[in-house]
Amino acid sequence: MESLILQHLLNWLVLGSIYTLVAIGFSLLFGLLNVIHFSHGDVSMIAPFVALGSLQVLFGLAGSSAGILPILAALVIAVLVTGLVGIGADRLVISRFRHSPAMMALVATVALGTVVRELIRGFYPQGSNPKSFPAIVQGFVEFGGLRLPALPVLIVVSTVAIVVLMYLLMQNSPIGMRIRAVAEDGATARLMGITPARIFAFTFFLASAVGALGALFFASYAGVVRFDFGVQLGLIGFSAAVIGGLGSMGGAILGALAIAGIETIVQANMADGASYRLVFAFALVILMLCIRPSGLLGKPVFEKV
Amino acid sequence: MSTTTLTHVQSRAALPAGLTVVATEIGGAALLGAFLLAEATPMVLALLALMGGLFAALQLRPRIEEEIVRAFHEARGLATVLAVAIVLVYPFFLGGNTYALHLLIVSLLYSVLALALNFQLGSANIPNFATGATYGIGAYTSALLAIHLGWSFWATLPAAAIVATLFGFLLGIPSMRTRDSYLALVTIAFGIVIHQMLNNLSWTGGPNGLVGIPAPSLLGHSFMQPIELFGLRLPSQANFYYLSAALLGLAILSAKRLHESRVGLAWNAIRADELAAKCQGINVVWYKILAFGVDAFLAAFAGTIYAFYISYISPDNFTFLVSVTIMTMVIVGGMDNTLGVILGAFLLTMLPEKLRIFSDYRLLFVSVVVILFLILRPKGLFPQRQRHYGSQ
Amino acid sequence: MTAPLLQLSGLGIRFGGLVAVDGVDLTVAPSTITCIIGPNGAGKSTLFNLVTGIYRPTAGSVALAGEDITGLPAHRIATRGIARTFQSSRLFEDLSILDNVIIGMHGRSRTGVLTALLRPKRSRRELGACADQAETILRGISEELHARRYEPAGILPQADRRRLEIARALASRPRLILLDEPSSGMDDRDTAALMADIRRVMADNPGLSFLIIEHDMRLVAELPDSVVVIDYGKKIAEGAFAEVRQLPRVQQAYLGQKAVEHA
Amino acid sequence: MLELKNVSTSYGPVAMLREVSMNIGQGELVCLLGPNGAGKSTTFKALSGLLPLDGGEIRLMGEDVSRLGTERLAALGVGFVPEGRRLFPSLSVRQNLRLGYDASGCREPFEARLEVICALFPRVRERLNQQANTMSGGEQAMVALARALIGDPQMLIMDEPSLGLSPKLIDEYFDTVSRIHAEGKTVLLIEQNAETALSISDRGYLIVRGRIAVTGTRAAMLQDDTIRHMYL
Amino acid sequence: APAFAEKAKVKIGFMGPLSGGNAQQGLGAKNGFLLAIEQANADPAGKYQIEPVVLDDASDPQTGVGAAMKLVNDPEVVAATGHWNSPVALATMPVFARFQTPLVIWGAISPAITEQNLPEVTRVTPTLLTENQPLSEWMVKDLGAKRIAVIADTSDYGKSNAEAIAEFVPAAGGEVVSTDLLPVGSTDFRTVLTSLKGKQVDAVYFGGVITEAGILARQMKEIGLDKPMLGISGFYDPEFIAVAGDAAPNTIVSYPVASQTPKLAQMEADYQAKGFAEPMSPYTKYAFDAANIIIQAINEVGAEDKAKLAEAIRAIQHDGATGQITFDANGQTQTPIAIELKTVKDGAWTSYAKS
Ligand SMILES: Nc1ncnc2c1ncn2[C@@H]1O[C@H](COP(=O)(O)OP(=O)(O)OP(=O)(O)O)[C@@H](O)[C@H]1O
Ligand SMILES: Nc1ncnc2c1ncn2[C@@H]1O[C@H](COP(=O)(O)OP(=O)(O)OP(=O)(O)O)[C@@H](O)[C@H]1O
Ligand SMILES: CC(C)C[C@H](N)C(=O)O
Ligand SMILES: [Mg+2]
Ligand SMILES: [Mg+2]
Repeated sequence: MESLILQHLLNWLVLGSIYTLVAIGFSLLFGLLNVIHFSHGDVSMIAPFVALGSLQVLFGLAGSSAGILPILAALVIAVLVTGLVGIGADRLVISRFRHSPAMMALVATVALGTVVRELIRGFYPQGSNPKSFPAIVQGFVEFGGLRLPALPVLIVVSTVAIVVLMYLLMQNSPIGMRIRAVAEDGATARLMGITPARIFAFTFFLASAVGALGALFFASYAGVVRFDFGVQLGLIGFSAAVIGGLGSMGGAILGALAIAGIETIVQANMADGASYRLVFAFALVILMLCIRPSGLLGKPVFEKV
Repeated sequence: MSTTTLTHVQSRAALPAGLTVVATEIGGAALLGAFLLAEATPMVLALLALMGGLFAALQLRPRIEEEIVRAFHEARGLATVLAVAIVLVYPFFLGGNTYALHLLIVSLLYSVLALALNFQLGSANIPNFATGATYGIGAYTSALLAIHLGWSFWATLPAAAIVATLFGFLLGIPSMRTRDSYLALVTIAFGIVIHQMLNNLSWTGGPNGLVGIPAPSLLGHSFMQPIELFGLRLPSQANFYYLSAALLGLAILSAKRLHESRVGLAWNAIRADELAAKCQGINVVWYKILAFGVDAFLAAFAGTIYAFYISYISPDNFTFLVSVTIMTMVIVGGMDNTLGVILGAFLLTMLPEKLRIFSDYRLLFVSVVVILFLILRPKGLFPQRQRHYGSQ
Repeated sequence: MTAPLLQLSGLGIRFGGLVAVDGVDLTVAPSTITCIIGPNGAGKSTLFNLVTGIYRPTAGSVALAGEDITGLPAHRIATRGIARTFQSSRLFEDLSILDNVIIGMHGRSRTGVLTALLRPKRSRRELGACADQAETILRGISEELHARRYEPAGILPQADRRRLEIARALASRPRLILLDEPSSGMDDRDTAALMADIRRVMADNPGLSFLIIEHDMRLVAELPDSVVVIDYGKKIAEGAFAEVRQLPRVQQAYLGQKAVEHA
Repeated sequence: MLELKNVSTSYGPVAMLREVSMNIGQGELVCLLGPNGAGKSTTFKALSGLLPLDGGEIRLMGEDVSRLGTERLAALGVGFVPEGRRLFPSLSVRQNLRLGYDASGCREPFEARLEVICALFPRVRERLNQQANTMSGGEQAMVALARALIGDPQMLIMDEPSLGLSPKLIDEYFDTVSRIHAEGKTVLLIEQNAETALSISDRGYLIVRGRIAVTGTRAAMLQDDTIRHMYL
Repeated sequence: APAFAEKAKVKIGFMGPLSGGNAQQGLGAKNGFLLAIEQANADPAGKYQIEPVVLDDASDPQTGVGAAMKLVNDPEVVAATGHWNSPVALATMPVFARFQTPLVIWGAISPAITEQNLPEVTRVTPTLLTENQPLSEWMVKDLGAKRIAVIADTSDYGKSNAEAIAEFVPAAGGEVVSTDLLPVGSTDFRTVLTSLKGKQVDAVYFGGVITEAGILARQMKEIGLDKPMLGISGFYDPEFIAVAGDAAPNTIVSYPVASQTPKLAQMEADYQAKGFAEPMSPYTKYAFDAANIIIQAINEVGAEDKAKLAEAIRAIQHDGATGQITFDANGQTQTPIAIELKTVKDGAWTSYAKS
């Protein structure tokens, strides 16, 4: 019985980590840079395909039978490529809506999401079929007497690492406030010697790269990836970021854990809870936002007149 | 007498207003007809190109738009009469093409939905991704009433509207405190919850939805029957065409009346600057909730008609994607501009059908076109316009 | 005797550690102009925000013509007859200049959804009437604004933005108008015009009072019946400018040497 | 130091600046006066490269900066105070100053400069961690100037910096400016408040409807009729 | 060739998901449909020159209705085959009924479809009932799995399967220990599976499709729930093996044997020969038969009178890839189908032999 609880716990943490990685992207773009990028989930989901592709091209390996080194290489490539795609998405589409109402960017990126998905479906070999995705690591790890499956541990640990890195990057370097500055007043930012274009590129790369990791973990944990998996992942990541409070890293994590938590609990303890998984997850979203209108850790913006 | 006079009316016209109006409306109708009936790929492409050209012209020569708007303003009466006339006789020109009629009906219903959303997104800049849901609530309410309680279509209309409106207000409540992206998410979540419920509950028919919704009838004439008019015969879809057209007429009227009233102004004020609006004595919370109510009310009508027209509904008719589509229509068309919104609705209903020529890549092309529209015409096909007064 | 138009007693608010406004008592009689002066950050604008319901006071009360309006929501207070302008002007940028003024009349027009939908004539008549009044008000403030009335408010230069804000405030036929640094960003000619406007409006609307935050000494010297000096959230002086400016406390806190010589 | 040659700009179709030429020598304090809508801020935008030139050129320290791009100017040692302060609203005062500091290639450590600035504006020291947009109007004006000064720039370009300051602060403010000027810094001061502005300037320009109407030394300007009946 | 010149020209429609999440099913079926028509056109005996009309329904009822309308509006279209998603089929059926145009369902298997018994509508796929009953019998009796855990998706397909099992398993003397329905597109079954570990189940029945099935199989292995995973043709598909990887062998599905006909072998051969972009899907043969049934019918009674055509289809005796096809009173195929059990060995589906 106790091992059941342990497995539930671990599963919760893994889902939480994956959601966190996607949520962080939203939080960066949305909270700091103040651009709505609804295709973030789909863009991130490019990564697993790039990884599979490069595995085949570079190493002529079918995904499942690949060794650790090729896989690592593939992951790195995937993350970088996805980051660049993120920049591309901004340059090509999102940047056109800097000065137009927020909802325009939102709608445009929803369409962009479809474009990304349909491109994979139509032009990746057998793109409409699910692709099995290799587990990044197999086997188990001993942990103070506990014997835990390696992959989940890897996911959780590396997520923690990434979060810490991001935190340091945002706190102990002026980049965070530069992003804010650009978002709030591009012209004045330029007077302060900041080049908005660079900031945008940087932020989009970062967000997409981190999202890519999330997607890769997602694919690896599910063992499968399909061109349209980005939709739900994106939606959940977005929700996590928002209920956590946009622009707050800690918030993103809390939000992610909250959503993953309710999913796990509902499925584990409720008769036909599974079918109501999404209902509960999003009811939670509504509830949270009614209680804390700008998210758990989001600081309410003061309007001084 | 009113001290206000339309400054630009005096500016002498290039064409007599009447002529412009007639030309525009007939031309528009003809173009629409051609597009509806076009089957062959080259024809479709040609027409798409033609439209592209027209929009380009609008883009490069703002004068044209000004002229047309001016003309329609001067010859308002004529414009309305002619428009109504065109709508009435239109089916006769489609040569009994039921597919075209079907597209028209769906376009009309989506126009209503888009107008409904426009009250929030366009007028008050409240993002609402639950229009699809309120649309569904309307459809299901009326369908359930008709199937289980044998209510007639006409009885279910108001019932559905009321139920949906209640939901609308309910959804509006969070808008008291949440804003912008946060509010957007609340509505998204609401939409998803509704969709999942429709799919999971058994009394909504689950994923299979509700089968066998009875056809409405009016004065003994069943809407399943073709219309016989002085020797001419219109396919049964015509019934729903006229019904939807009537509804759209209603929606336009409401939109116009609200826009040209204190209420519309209040919404615009909230859109521009909530805090300043408060200080002008505008009860921001109430007006926001109101917007949700109005949206749901209209959406429910559309839902009811759709349900009775297809005679079958399932949760998949009311997904998040539907809401996004509606929002896209409003934005592509032009926020807070009735004509623009309707145009957007027609365009985004027809494009996916017409782009079937790209078979598997349909979705891809539709999305690309949408993005292009947004980029090339960032204020929408027809941007919002300033009100003018004293021209009653 | 009749209740004063505006009565603040012990009004105060704190932001975290900072007491921005601290137990201010203030009385404004009908048909008077009162200027509020004080160092930057003294709490003047915050005082306005308390009166107009943008902030909820943490102490004290606000009464308008005897009725307690403490902590009412902003829109209620506005309809009760207090209009205001903002230190950094807040217009409805994408709406026409005329609409900006008409919206100012929201509080005293009635049309609701049902009326608008079911009795369009009535609703349009009401709005038409508002439009006419709005035009008159605009004309009164500035012919040039009136000429541009169908242009979006967003493209106006500073001075005109302030004028428009004042017009919008007037539109609600308020009993009391609060102006936050109306002359800032105006050149001398505009400032003179502004004062003339205010005087004229006073004449046209008996009973109307102004409460004005200003840093421009020429205006403060000429316009108001009385001056209130605020420093660190407290009222430190009140009276005619001629007297107030002699107070050493005021001089060292606010005026400084040169200003005293000039004014 | 700074030179404008027949600079013309426009907002879309409407021409704004017409052949404006100005010249600010090393270490000079020059003020640019003009009624509302005359084109003062437009000149500022042109100088800072925020508004593309239709014609003419701008030379800073001898080199042509007309198309250099705003981002670079700061590093060349120019401090800007834009119209209406334009602080970054959601950032703290300290962060705003930090951005100003980073912009300048200033060698002194940040904390040291911060000391200098806080000595100039005590209120800023009190409020280093307050969110900028909750500062009072005047406080924001101080922060804006502080943000421009903290990088110890060679030249200051300020658009109506005294807007919304209390009389006392205005005096202190102008004292500060002339002190900075005395330290040999070059200053272009765009002002509404002609009298005070001229009183500390070496020379002045009067711009009207996008054209330089009058220019000359302080004395000359104070004598000039246009100015006299426009301001004094 | 001049030979075709005299043949009258008619159109036959195909509808299915060609874009979006279910495209792989639709594309496979589309190819089966095209193959049939190509062969018919090549056949000199055929009376008609047939032009295929292929339309996407995107698994979306509204798009489906659009497609249906397009077809029925075209006077040259004599009949159509369509749909993999039951909700889409249910939405388009009224349209075909209203326009008296025959519709043969190739992939949507919800019982609700034929229950309505519209004269125009027939179906060549067995409903999930026909597949689930024998499977349940076998599970309980032969495999000896008394305690069954049911997992399915919340699509009508999943739900109908769950209901069918809930009916047949107890009837066979077994017990349904738990039922978990997950939204289509779920990728994490661990929570559900973990809870199952507590309940000593003998087997897991999955009523869903390929992707989810593959994921489920993997995660069962990972969680260490080494019980057989059973199901029906919904995930009897090579893709499943690709997805499930080394967890695949643990799987047993019931599958209509009727399909082991020479015709099927022939079709598969032709399919490969044709070199379509997409691989065959389990629904390819149904679309193939659906098309051939329509073709046979028009060759028998002509294409002029659609009502007559509908009757002809109902009365058809077709020797197809899925066997001898005849329709029951409701237009449901009654091809006798004994269930054959399939399992995965060395990366391929093979007949299950009890060891
Ligand atoms: N929302 C807030 N949070 C924290 N501090 C605030 C807030 N609003 C105002 N303050 C502080 O309260 C004090 C008073 O601000 P206020 O704007 O009233 O000053 P003011 O008298 O208007 O000054 P000025 O003449 O420069 O506009 C200032 O120190 C300001 O920083
Ligand atoms: N972005 C813009 N688009 C169009 N016109 C503009 C824009 N910005 C300013 N203008 C116009 O250009 C003219 C000059 O503006 P500018 O801001 O330079 O005047 P100014 O001298 O700074 O006046 P002030 O003393 O009020 O600041 C004004 O008439 C203004 O309306
Ligand atoms: C869910 C899928 C298996 C679709 C299935 N063929 C149906 O009838 O709906
Ligand atoms: Mg203030
Ligand atoms: Mg200026």
